[in-house]
Amino acid sequence: MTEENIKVQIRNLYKIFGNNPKKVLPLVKDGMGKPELLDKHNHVLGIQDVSLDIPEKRIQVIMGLSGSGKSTLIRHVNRLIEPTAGEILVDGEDVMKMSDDQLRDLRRFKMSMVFQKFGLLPHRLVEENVQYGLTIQGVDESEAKKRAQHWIDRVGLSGYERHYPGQLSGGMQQRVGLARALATDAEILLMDEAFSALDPLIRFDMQSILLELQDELHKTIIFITHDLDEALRLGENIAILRDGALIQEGDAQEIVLKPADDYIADFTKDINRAKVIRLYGLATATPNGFDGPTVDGDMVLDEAMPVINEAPDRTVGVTDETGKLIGTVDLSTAIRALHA
Amino acid sequence: MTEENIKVQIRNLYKIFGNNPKKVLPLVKDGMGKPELLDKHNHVLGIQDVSLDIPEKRIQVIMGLSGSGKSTLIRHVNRLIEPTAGEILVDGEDVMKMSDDQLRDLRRFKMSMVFQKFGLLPHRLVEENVQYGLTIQGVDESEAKKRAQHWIDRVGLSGYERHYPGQLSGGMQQRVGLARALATDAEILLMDEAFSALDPLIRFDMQSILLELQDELHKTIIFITHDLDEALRLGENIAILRDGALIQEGDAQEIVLKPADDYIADFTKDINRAKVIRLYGLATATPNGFDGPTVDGDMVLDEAMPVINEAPDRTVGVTDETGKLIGTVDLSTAIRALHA
Amino acid sequence: QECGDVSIAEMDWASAELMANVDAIILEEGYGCDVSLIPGATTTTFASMSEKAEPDVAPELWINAVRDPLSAAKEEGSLVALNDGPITGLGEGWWVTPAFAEEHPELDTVEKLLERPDLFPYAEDESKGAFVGCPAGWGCQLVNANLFRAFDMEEKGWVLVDPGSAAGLDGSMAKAADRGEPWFGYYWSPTSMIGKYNMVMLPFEAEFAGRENWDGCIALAEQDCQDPQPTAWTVSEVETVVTDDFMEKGGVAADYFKARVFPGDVMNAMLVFMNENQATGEDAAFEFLMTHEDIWTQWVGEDVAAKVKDAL
Amino acid sequence: MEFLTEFPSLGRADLSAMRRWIDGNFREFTRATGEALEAFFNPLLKFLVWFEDLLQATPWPIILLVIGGLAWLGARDWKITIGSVVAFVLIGVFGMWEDTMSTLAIISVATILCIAIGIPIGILMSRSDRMQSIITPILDVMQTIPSFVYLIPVVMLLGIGKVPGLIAVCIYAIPPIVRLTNLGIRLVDADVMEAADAFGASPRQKLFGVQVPLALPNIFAGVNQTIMMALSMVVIASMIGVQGLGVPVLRAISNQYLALGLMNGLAIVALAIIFDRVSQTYGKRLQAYRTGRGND
Amino acid sequence: MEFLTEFPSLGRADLSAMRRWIDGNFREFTRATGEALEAFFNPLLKFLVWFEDLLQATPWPIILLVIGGLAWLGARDWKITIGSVVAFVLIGVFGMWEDTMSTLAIISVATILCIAIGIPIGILMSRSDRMQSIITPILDVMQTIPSFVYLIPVVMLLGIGKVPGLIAVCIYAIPPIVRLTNLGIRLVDADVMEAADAFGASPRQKLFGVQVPLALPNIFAGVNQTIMMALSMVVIASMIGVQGLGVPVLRAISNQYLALGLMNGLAIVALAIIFDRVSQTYGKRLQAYRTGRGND
Ligand SMILES: Nc1ncnc2c1ncn2[C@@H]1O[C@H](COP(=O)(O)OP(=O)(O)OP(=O)(O)O)[C@@H](O)[C@H]1O
Ligand SMILES: Nc1ncnc2c1ncn2[C@@H]1O[C@H](COP(=O)(O)OP(=O)(O)OP(=O)(O)O)[C@@H](O)[C@H]1O
Ligand SMILES: C[N+](C)(C)CC(=O)O
Ligand SMILES: [Mg+2]
Ligand SMILES: [Mg+2]
Repeated sequence: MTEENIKVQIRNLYKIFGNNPKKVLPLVKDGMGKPELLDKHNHVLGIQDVSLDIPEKRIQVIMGLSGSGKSTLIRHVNRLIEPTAGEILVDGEDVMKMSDDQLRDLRRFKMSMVFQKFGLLPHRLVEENVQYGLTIQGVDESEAKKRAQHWIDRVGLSGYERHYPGQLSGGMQQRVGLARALATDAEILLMDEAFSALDPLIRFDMQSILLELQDELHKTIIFITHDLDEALRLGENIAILRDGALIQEGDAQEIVLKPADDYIADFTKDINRAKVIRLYGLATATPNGFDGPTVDGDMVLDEAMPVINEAPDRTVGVTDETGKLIGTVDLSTAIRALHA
Repeated sequence: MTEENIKVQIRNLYKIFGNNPKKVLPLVKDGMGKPELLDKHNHVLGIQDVSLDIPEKRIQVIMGLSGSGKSTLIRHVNRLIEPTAGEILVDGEDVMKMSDDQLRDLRRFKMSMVFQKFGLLPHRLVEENVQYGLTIQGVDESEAKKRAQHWIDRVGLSGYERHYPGQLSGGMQQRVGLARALATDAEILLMDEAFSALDPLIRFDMQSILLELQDELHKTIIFITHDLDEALRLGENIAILRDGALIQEGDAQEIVLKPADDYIADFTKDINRAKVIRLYGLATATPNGFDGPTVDGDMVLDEAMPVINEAPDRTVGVTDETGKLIGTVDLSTAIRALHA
Repeated sequence: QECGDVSIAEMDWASAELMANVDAIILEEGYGCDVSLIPGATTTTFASMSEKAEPDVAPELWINAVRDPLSAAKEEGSLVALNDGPITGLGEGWWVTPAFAEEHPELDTVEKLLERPDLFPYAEDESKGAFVGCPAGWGCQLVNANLFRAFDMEEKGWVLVDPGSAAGLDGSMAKAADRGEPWFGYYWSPTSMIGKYNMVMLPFEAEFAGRENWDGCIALAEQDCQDPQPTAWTVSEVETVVTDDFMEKGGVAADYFKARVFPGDVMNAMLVFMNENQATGEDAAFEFLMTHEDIWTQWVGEDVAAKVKDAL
Repeated sequence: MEFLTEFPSLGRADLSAMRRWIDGNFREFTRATGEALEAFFNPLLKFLVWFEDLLQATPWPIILLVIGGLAWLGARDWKITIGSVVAFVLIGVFGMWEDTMSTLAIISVATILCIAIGIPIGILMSRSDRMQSIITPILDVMQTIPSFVYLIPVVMLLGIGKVPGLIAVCIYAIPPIVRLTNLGIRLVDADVMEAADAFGASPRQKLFGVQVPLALPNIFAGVNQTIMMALSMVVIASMIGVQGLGVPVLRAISNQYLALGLMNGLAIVALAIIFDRVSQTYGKRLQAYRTGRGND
Repeated sequence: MEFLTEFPSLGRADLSAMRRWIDGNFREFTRATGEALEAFFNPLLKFLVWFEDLLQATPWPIILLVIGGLAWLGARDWKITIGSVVAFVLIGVFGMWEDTMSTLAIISVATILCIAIGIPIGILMSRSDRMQSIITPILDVMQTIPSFVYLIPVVMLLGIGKVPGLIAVCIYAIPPIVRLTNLGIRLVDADVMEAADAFGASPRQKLFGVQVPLALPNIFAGVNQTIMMALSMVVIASMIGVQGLGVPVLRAISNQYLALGLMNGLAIVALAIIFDRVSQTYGKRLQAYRTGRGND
């Protein structure tokens, strides 16, 4: 992989909710944790010293327990929430130092957001909701209508253009919010549990949209999810929060195979390991070569199993990107890795 | 299994949203589908001729595409929505024919509900929200407080008793709704995507609560979810809706292995088959006996794989409940079944 | 001789306030009554008295507005007029501002002035002259409307402006007088306004054209007065009216009410005093009782006068 | 042409016969029922008189204390408490103490009465569209028919004095609280109502547990308007014999005493502002959740 | 004891000197600025006179047509349209056509003016708590200072007639729309506002795209109250020389003509109800989403 630009940079971010956050900030900096802060000082620790670099053109997944500060963190990126301390840089510019106008332009043209609670405009029709970001940008009406229609169709809401949000099911409302965010064609997408109300089929379809967007248009996407499979499918990089603090960051394989602590191990225990573990992680060196069938080391076990099963000796060779053999994997190794 | 009582019986239920549902009902009865009805008559088909018997003391899972009518269906059970046609019987009594008082008592003492959109009382503290059902029932204050506190602790919100819902994260709000529903100790629980905003750890814990409740207190639970794994863990019986109609009903294995149509096959394709497929479904008869290790046919592949892998010949015998051998399964068969 | 509770109407203009308060002090201190003052306007008070016999006394009732029902009530016996002239020197008529009178000394009668509507341009239609009449419902409203016709003022280019209320009438006059603008309209005395602004009353050239013309036409509603004749103003009438309840209770102070007459010049002086000091009726009543002993002691017996003097 | 510019109305004679007929009938009605009505309202009158006497007789330092105390109880805010006391001191210094006590007596009774009657009517009105369509025109009439018009029959029935004054004030001041209570309840979020329904809340439980608390912003806007309307009626009330700040205002008008009117008018305003601030701050305290201060 | 029951107020002489000083100053001010003010308001006067003349001169069938047309345009409801026309026919039949036209002229201008001025002020007020705390007391004064008090200076400045009448009406009728616009905007759901913010909506876009539309239920409650207040001022306006239905009402009061007062009062009520129903139904149409009728 090539050296990447950092798109969004979060530096030592703190957010404390309560009557006098500044007063308790030093305590938090001295290491007081969330439960103690709540108990003794009646302040809620939202974000605790989070630093995170989000590279351009990537999908950054954020996970964590309910209440661990994911929504709070993502809201800081477009400054819907003012931090108690810390910096957020977008394309190198400090969001906290922006004037109202700059901030508005940032939100209009550079970012768009899907809200956990949808945040639809109840008084506007579905099509008007989807056009909202475009209207704000000043895109002319017929163009906006066309682009909105495209996304309405794409999220599967054709026929409901002239319904009000209140007339839709939860998942349909969520898709309106999704279409609204996608319609603006912003570089950075902030998605707060954007698919949580969707069934597996539509969810898969929506994930595919994101992957396409990222692939073709190189969008930077910050994506909060609770669904491990979804995280694995989308997330090139996953960050895990607990009690407002960032406790591990890395790619899926790293997090599943080398959890930083028991919490994370627990967190990922239910994952379908067959879809995470890739062959190169399992390959054992074969000093004297191998002449059976070979497969790409990047393949996940889920796909590799039938191949291994059919291979002579139930053993396959594993190659790197360049096609060079790096070792072999046999069926027993594979099965043991799956059920570790 | 013994002959069971039917707790909730839904018979030929129709629900059409729009200005004049009665007028278009005959069209729907004559077979007009949802897209056509929307297109030509501007009415939304919510529920189309659904009949479903939900046995006592069971967890009935309802799944289906976003917008397929799950929430609409569950709302009919406690008559938050009036049907366009059809009957709903609870314990043999027709809900539609109940007087206001009867209906109130039904809702107070027999049922409680978790809403997809939470439906918390914004002006009441968390503890007051959790006590709400009890207050309505007239339970005295200290008792209500005690029971509420138990559930607050159980869903992991201790410390937030005196916060308002608006000060909590999405998942925390959802847990308040959950605690509120559980606190009333009703026989029937209606749960509309009750865990959708929760992370895997807490979700697992909440699922365990449900299973315990069902096990110990024999509650009847109607549970809407989009999460296949959750459905499999909880659902003794799964019903699948599409465009308002019930298209398949059965236990998990049935639905995964014998999908009624492509839609359902698609729907379940992403499932971790290792956790669904049980050995008895794969066993091939061995007329001349088998003397290797045997395992219970009820075991899912996920658990069986390491056993098979370690067994001599990578083949195990499969027994029924009584311990009688019903056949054998070898590793290749198992791997093929997983990756069909 | 028990007096008991007496309620006195305190109407909302200066002279009536003064009278009500003088009556109140004298009845309380002199006759040992338990007096309450009830604020009100002419007609609401009158209605309450005739229908509910509350309050007991209306010291200064201008009967123009309530002439018919009052005579009916008198016939029925429910109301009794104890004094048909508690103030002397009453005057009603048509007035102009002093600045105007100075500027146009030649227009010294109503008739002469009526030829010059152009001197009093009406704000809403400047081709017309404005004549400010009485607010709706006052007796003088009917009179002015009929005189307006009697003098053919419409043809002469006048508009009869309805000021709407006492406040409107006073305000329009005060504004004009303050700014030295021309103003032509109805007013009456004794009032502080007249003295304060030195308003000039214009005499009519026409003679008083007889009671029949006045009572049978000019004082009636427009539709009941087919053929009004030009005429000078009649004498104005004010009465002190009490309820028959009050009389039955003994009417202890009936003699006092019968005797009580405020000379016009004294009343005027009192009104000027009130105006200058923005004094309340109560303030003015004490002032009157202290400075005009010669007048009020004649209204009551010596013993009563002594008691009142003691209380001052 | 005449026909077109002049509306072809009933003949003058017909109209006046009709009017006389109505007036005559009403007069008879008055004579027939007046006393019964007066007897009915007598306890109210006694109470009003007693209350006014009480305020008048109580030494002013005690009144100041009570006012400060009430303001504090309602608002729990030092600024408002001190402001109220200072306002009363100024009223006293400028010689309007007595009139103010009279006005305070009748207006506080009227406001409390209006709110106590108005909120239930508003609730009733929110119950069904039918109720709303019955009550709305009545409110329209109450608010727009000129007070002077109903003063006539009220005075004919009850004479002049405190009771008819109170009635006149209430007729005018009740509608806003009724309307805004109704609106507030109707605006309550359907999702929350659905949850209450699902738990089997009775209409009463829904009302007091959910609808009224969530309608509070609107209900308190109604309280504000009712206070304003009640105080704007002080002068009208004094036209039918109610003592208080309205009397000097009327005197000021008829004599063109600008300053006198202004001072007494401002005393009325001061009462309005005190009533309003105390009630609004109380309302804010009831709505703690809107500022998110739950954790204390 | 005296000291305790009687508030130690300023001496009689001091008070009266103060009053005289105020009056004197105001009189001077009047003299200095009165004419300029009159000139300033002259175009408004001309317009009001022209409009009234227009209404008076237009043949009544045309007026009925126009009223029916406007009602239809606003409400799109046959019942309301026919009701309005019938009400006007009745008004004509009972001989109140001319007065009604005069009242209609001034009140419709006043209402439109109040709404047009009031909504922006309400919006301004919702922008910051500071603004709110500045504007609220002004509104309190406007609503509670008795009209009679400001009639004096207004008449002294502008004389009697339509312009001071219009000003008096507006002073009284503006506050409700201002207050309820402010309240409505403040009650808009924070989640929706956050979404608008997240898309970079400018304050203007938020205002017209989100806040005002979602505040409509409250804004229209304000419009309703403003209409009611404006029409309740018809009589007061006629006290300073505004022609119309208030004049016969005043006459009725002073003569205790119950029926006359009642009829004219009811004509005022009819105007109020027509104004109100048309505007409210228009408001309902703007809020289609609340009844969920999006799909037509
Ligand atoms: N109040 C309403 N008015 C009109 N249409 C409605 C209304 N409520 C639901 N619908 C329609 O009924 C259909 C079923 O909605 P429902 O909420 O039951 O879906 P769901 O299965 O719960 O979906 P989800 O998984 O997205 O929550 C949808 O097409 C929706 O548009
Ligand atoms: N407005 C607020 N006032 C007070 N506390 C708040 C507020 N918003 C969030 N919090 C607190 O901040 C913490 C983090 O909340 P946040 O919404 O970021 O969680 P989350 O990770 O998004 O959780 P979920 O997965 O449940 O959505 C929670 O403990 C919550 O109680
Ligand atoms: C002349 N006054 C105005 C005093 C009384 C009236 O005419 O009714
Ligand atoms: Mg969140
Ligand atoms: Mg749903």
